[in-house]
Amino acid sequence: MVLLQLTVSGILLGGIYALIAVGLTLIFGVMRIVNFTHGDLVMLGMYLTYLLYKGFGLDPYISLFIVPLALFLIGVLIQKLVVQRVVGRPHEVQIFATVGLSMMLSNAVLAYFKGDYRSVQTTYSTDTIQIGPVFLGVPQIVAFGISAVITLVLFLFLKFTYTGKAIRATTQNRISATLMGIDVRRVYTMTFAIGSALAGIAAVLLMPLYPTYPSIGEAYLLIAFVVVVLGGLGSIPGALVGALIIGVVETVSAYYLGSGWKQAAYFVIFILVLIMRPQGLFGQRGAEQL
Amino acid sequence: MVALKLKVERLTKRFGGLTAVRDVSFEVRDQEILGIIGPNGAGKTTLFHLISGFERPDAGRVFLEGQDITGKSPEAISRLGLTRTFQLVKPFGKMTVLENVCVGAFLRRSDLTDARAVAEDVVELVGLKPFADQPAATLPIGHRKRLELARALATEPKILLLDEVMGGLTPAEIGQMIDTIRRLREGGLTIVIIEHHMRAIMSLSDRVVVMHQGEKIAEGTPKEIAQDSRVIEAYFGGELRFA
Amino acid sequence: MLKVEDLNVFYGDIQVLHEVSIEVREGEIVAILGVNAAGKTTLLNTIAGLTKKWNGTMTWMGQPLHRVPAFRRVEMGIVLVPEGRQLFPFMTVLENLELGAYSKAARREKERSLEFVFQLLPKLYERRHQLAGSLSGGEQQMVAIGRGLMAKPKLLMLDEPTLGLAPKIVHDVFQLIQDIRKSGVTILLVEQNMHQSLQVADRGYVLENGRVTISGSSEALLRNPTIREAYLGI
Amino acid sequence: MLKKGGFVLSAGLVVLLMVALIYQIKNKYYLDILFMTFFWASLAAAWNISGGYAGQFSLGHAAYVGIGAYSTALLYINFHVSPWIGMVVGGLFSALLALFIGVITVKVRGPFYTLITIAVAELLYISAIQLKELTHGSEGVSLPFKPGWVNMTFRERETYVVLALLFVALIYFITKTMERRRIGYYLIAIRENEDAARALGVPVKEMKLLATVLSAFLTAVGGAIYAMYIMFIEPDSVLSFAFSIQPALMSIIGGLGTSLGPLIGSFVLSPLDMFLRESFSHINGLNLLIYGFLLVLFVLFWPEGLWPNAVRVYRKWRSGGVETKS
Amino acid sequence: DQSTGPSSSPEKKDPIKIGAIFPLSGSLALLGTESFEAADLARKIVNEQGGVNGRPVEFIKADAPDATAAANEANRLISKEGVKLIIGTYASGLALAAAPVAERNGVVYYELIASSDKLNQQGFRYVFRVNDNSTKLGTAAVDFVEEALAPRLQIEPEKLKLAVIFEDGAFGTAAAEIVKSRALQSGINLVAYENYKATSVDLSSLVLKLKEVNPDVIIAASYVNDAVLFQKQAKQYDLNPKAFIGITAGYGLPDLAENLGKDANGIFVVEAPAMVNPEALTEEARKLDEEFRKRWQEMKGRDPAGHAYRAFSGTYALLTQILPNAASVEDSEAIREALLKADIPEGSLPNGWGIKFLPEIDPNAGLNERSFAAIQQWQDEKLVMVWPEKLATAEIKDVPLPPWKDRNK
Ligand SMILES: Nc1ncnc2c1ncn2[C@@H]1O[C@H](COP(=O)(O)OP(=O)(O)OP(=O)(O)O)[C@@H](O)[C@H]1O
Ligand SMILES: Nc1ncnc2c1ncn2[C@@H]1O[C@H](COP(=O)(O)OP(=O)(O)OP(=O)(O)O)[C@@H](O)[C@H]1O
Ligand SMILES: CC(C)C[C@H](N)C(=O)O
Ligand SMILES: [Mg+2]
Ligand SMILES: [Mg+2]
Repeated sequence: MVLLQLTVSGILLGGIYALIAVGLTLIFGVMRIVNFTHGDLVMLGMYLTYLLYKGFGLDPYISLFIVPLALFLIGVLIQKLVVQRVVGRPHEVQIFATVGLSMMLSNAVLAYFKGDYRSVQTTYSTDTIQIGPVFLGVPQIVAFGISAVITLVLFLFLKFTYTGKAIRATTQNRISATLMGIDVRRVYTMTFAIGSALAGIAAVLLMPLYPTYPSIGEAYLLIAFVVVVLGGLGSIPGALVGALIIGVVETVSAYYLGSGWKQAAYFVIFILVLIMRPQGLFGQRGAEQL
Repeated sequence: MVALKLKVERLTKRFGGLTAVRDVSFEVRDQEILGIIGPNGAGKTTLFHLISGFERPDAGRVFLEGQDITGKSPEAISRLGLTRTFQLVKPFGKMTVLENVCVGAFLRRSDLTDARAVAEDVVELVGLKPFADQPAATLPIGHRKRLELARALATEPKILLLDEVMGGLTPAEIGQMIDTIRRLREGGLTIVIIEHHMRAIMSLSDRVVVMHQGEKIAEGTPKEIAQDSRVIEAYFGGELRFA
Repeated sequence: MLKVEDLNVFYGDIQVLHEVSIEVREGEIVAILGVNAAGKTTLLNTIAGLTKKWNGTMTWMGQPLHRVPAFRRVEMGIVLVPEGRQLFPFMTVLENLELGAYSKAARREKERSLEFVFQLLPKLYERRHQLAGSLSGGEQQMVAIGRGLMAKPKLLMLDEPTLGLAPKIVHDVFQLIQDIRKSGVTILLVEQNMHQSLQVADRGYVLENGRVTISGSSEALLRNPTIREAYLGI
Repeated sequence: MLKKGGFVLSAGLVVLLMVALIYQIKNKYYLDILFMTFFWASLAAAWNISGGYAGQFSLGHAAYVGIGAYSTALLYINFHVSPWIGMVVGGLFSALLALFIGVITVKVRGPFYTLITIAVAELLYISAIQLKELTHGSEGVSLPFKPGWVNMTFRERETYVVLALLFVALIYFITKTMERRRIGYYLIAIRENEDAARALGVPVKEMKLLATVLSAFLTAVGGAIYAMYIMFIEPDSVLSFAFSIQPALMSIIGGLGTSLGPLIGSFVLSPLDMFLRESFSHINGLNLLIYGFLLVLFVLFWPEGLWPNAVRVYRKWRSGGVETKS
Repeated sequence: DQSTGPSSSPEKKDPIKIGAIFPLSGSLALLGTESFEAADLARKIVNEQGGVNGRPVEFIKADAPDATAAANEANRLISKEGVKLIIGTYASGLALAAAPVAERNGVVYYELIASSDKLNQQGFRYVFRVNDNSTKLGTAAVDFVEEALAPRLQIEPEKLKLAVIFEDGAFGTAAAEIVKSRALQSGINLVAYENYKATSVDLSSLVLKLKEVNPDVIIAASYVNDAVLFQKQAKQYDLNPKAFIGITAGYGLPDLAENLGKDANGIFVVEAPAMVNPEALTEEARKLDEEFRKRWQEMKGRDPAGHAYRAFSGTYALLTQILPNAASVEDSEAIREALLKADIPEGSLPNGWGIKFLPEIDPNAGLNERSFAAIQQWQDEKLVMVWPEKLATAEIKDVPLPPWKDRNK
């Protein structure tokens, strides 16, 4: 019985991870920019949601139409000022440009907000639906639903639209993409901005559940990387499935091994998957070596 | 028996539903130059992968000087004296040309001074001397092919597998390259060479193996091959042409 | 149609092309010849907009190309089939070809272009669902050419298109080049296969150490004693 | 031969000179800065052997720092084993872990390798917290202050600084020697293209393992020196992501895969970090904001690193402005 | 060692420099900053009153986001700034790194907030702690369960089911361990003992596990983020203990109610006393307390919490009742003497503490035996003192804690 509840809780938790991971899979998985600012983008989104709530009394679900837009613009800015200049550079250069950027973002917020914990209180923050013996959190269900929809839309977008193909082509060979008439710079900007906007959506949906603070990005970053790699680089359905797996692994192992060990469980799974199936669960074989 | 350098026995390699190499056997004698020709996608490069240990065959064996080397790692095979080049060149981009070649030379020389000496000779031999100190990443395609050859030579192999090293060379340069390869053979090397350049293949090879859709469809002296109707049909497209 | 004057190109501080001037007129096949490292690829790349540091003038149909980024040039009809294939390895042959028709004008003609390409290169039809990265060297070269055609070029620049192709296909490619020209596309061709190139080309330029040293009609070049000795090895 | 002797001699002289200088510094704070700089330089240089030369971009070296520090500290306080021995034991444990990681990751490349190393370090961090009986958990291990050579504990800070200096010098010497030998060429070749390296007979697996194991061993020794200097270790310090990221960062800023790069990186970043903290922490996080900003600038404008850039500028200057094509 | 500062005969007006190490960036920044502000407020008030022996006090502020930085900064303060006295650091991990540096350099280290018992158990001569340690916090928690809750719940302590949950850092672990051993001594039924990472983004499994064992009382050592998260998820999964006790840190901060609203009500907090019953204070302490509350309200717009009281009280006593008695404030030996001599009765500090440091021979050398923890409760989204009675300003309410569906009605 507990196992059923744990699984359901884990799947719902996975839905939230998926939201963060889908953005990262676009930036890291598809475009191959190792982006250590992704967690901080979520953090910025959460603070924005908080400010809108505090300043204008906006319900987070209304901010859903504002925050992602703002994050989109922030994404454009980050891309133009920093990321564009490290595209095509070795991974280590990207890692450190984004690590530096991440330090800047979290400490700028710290300087301004002084590290206090901020959260929004909605009437539905702790609402639950009970189906038989199983409890389902309402904000979690909303997050899960949106995450599933986004995953589907993004998947179709990348697979079938010309823009989606242009994005994939750009990853695989930038020069050739240019020679096809693709505006590579714009593709990068778009992708990074969309990825950031997705982080924004995740942030909004997290806000009714979790408080935010300047260094919260770290907590999400590693999980997101784990999910993206587990699911298979650049695979959108992979990000969803990977997130659900991690979510369930987390709740189940936290229950049986103790909360202190739960991360250990998914790191072990992560390592095993990478060793035995480096392309991840849904990834294209060999594509991980681009 | 000693005269037999390389023996390939019924090699087969499948990729999913596609059989890239099917049941291919041939032998290479000491100091021989064996040419391999065949249309694009015939399985030539795959054959080299199988011999040099980069791919594991689904069936068949490879013998180097009588020793079974099937399934051995590329580095072990190279140590035993068989070195190959890559059709799609793989330079060590950030190293200079000379350093690239030194990596090869280190296989048999443990000291830097010795290795450099070997490398310098080889670089000169393939005509890359003026570029010796340039990072390999900046070389144009023709020079990269020469670099492939130079690195392989620096390992001082007994048998050398060359995969289209003449691509991108002008006719005059091809002439020089033919001379170089001849001299290498005279120096004691056994060579297997994949090339689409007919003049080169025909003038260099002692024997030629022709592949088509993964299978060996003919083997013989260049002359015999040039008259084989199946070869002409598959490879030359109905009429014989010498570029 | 395309006019390049006094072009200098640099990689960092190293100058690779020196005062190169060439011209391509509508409907022509023009060949660029030269030994390894002469700067042929660099010239094509610069026309396509891929090199960063250059000066001189380039005009396309009378319009200066100075400030036109590479991807715009494709829409203007300047299409390069690059050296070394440069496919999208984790996309299928079909997807590669479709991306060739990325620019707006080409996109409209996509279906017809596809048919044309498959007709010209039937091997590609057989392999259309295979990932481009797992094709043999020669097959990849065919995809590259096919992809270039999908872009509906006005000027098609081919950088060593027969590199690594079997004689049968080489012959087909040269045939193809002539067919393409007949369909109204102008061609700028870089080839090491001088004999055959000059047989299909109308005119040619010889690059040596980054400078144009000889130019003229194909017949003249084929007769030129320097060329016969240095390049044709006759 | 003569050249090599000359190198050893001149390096020895430089070290001696620096030791003499260290004893001239009267203010202990500068000794502290100097120690931290040498300490980070040693970690960076050790990291560089696998991360820079062999292209095994690890962001999990904290695991080795932690093993080195914990082995030394625990052996010392529980069994009175001299840190000099504990340090070697820690080094060997680290080497073993590195061997294990190396074996399981033979086929893993690029950012995936990096992510695995992060995961392994996290696993160790979690274990150090949870296995309280062994590690004292989050409360950490405090080392007693009992000065003496055997205890590797000194009253004068100069001794620690000299110790760290000698350690850096040792790693530099190892790297420099490697660079002129087969192994150096092989490691770089592997980094540039594994397949091509294998075709030339480079034993890729063994070389990578050798580099990682050596790097891990040296890093653990660095961790031991750190533990004996700070005299207090806890998972949040020696096993933190910072201990993984700083050495890599310094190598990159200084010049990846060069023998001098990591040292230069540390000589720029360590004092900078301490200076910023001293000068700008009146606003929370301002020092780190500036630090992050400078990192971004460094990476954007000198992506190959300070040392390779300096070399290039110097060459250009010497050849009279413009490089000419040969 | 003689360093750069003004040496031989200091002018009367020369400021007295004291090093102040706190985590001002990184994950501990929130509480670190607030603690520094409280200490700094004490300094300002003292300076307004004419300083120490007529000399103003100056803090040299140092940021220590992690243990390495704490040690480095202690080094800097001592060697470069020449301070003879360091205050800090709020977090146990930082205190344990900074204190040995001070000790080795013969500089006095005066801890205001950090709780790890270990700080006083290493035989240090120069390390003092004015505040309550983990033992005092844990003991107070269990005492409260035994003496106040068990009777009210009408459960024998031996039958009472207790669950302990704690963040896995130095603070949580140390506090939980004490609770555990004290509970076992009292024969209380320990049904769960679970740790988790303070940065967790999900605690549902922990909640479910507790639900399975259905404890009467839960004791938690948490920071803010995890405290808020736990309570929200406890509500979602309808986990209903009869009483909930948080140990200082997260549960003792106004941030808890800011983030939980009414859902915070009813939670007990083991905390350094704050806003105690004025009856329990000396006349002087009462006045100072009023001043502190007023100034803090002006500064922060809210009441000071336990750790702010710790920092303020400890600093104020140091500057007004200890340093003035030192033969020289430029000599750490003299400062140490003054600290050991101090004998300030309970009720003299604004939070009701007194000061008497344990002598060097004691296993807890340097620990203030007159600091203690007390119990507060969240009532109407505010923290009020409820136990022990002497300090209490309000009655204990909501025992047993109503189930979630009936709360806030
Ligand atoms: N990894 C792979 N996965 C799937 N198919 C492959 C793979 N490698 C090669 N092939 C297929 O195997 C066939 C043989 O390829 P190979 O590279 O050996 O040809 P080749 O004779 O060298 O051709 P070319 O002259 O064009 O270089 C080709 O059809 C190719 O598409
Ligand atoms: N990225 C680069 N950086 C520095 N130098 C370069 C770079 N690319 C090419 N070069 C140099 O420019 C010169 C011309 O190269 P280019 O590729 O244009 O020659 P090419 O005539 O196309 O030769 P090939 O026939 O071998 O393809 C060569 O000397 C080459 O080393
Ligand atoms: C909040 C404080 C009372 C305890 C502090 N967090 C420590 O680490 O000791
Ligand atoms: Mg091939
Ligand atoms: Mg070229």
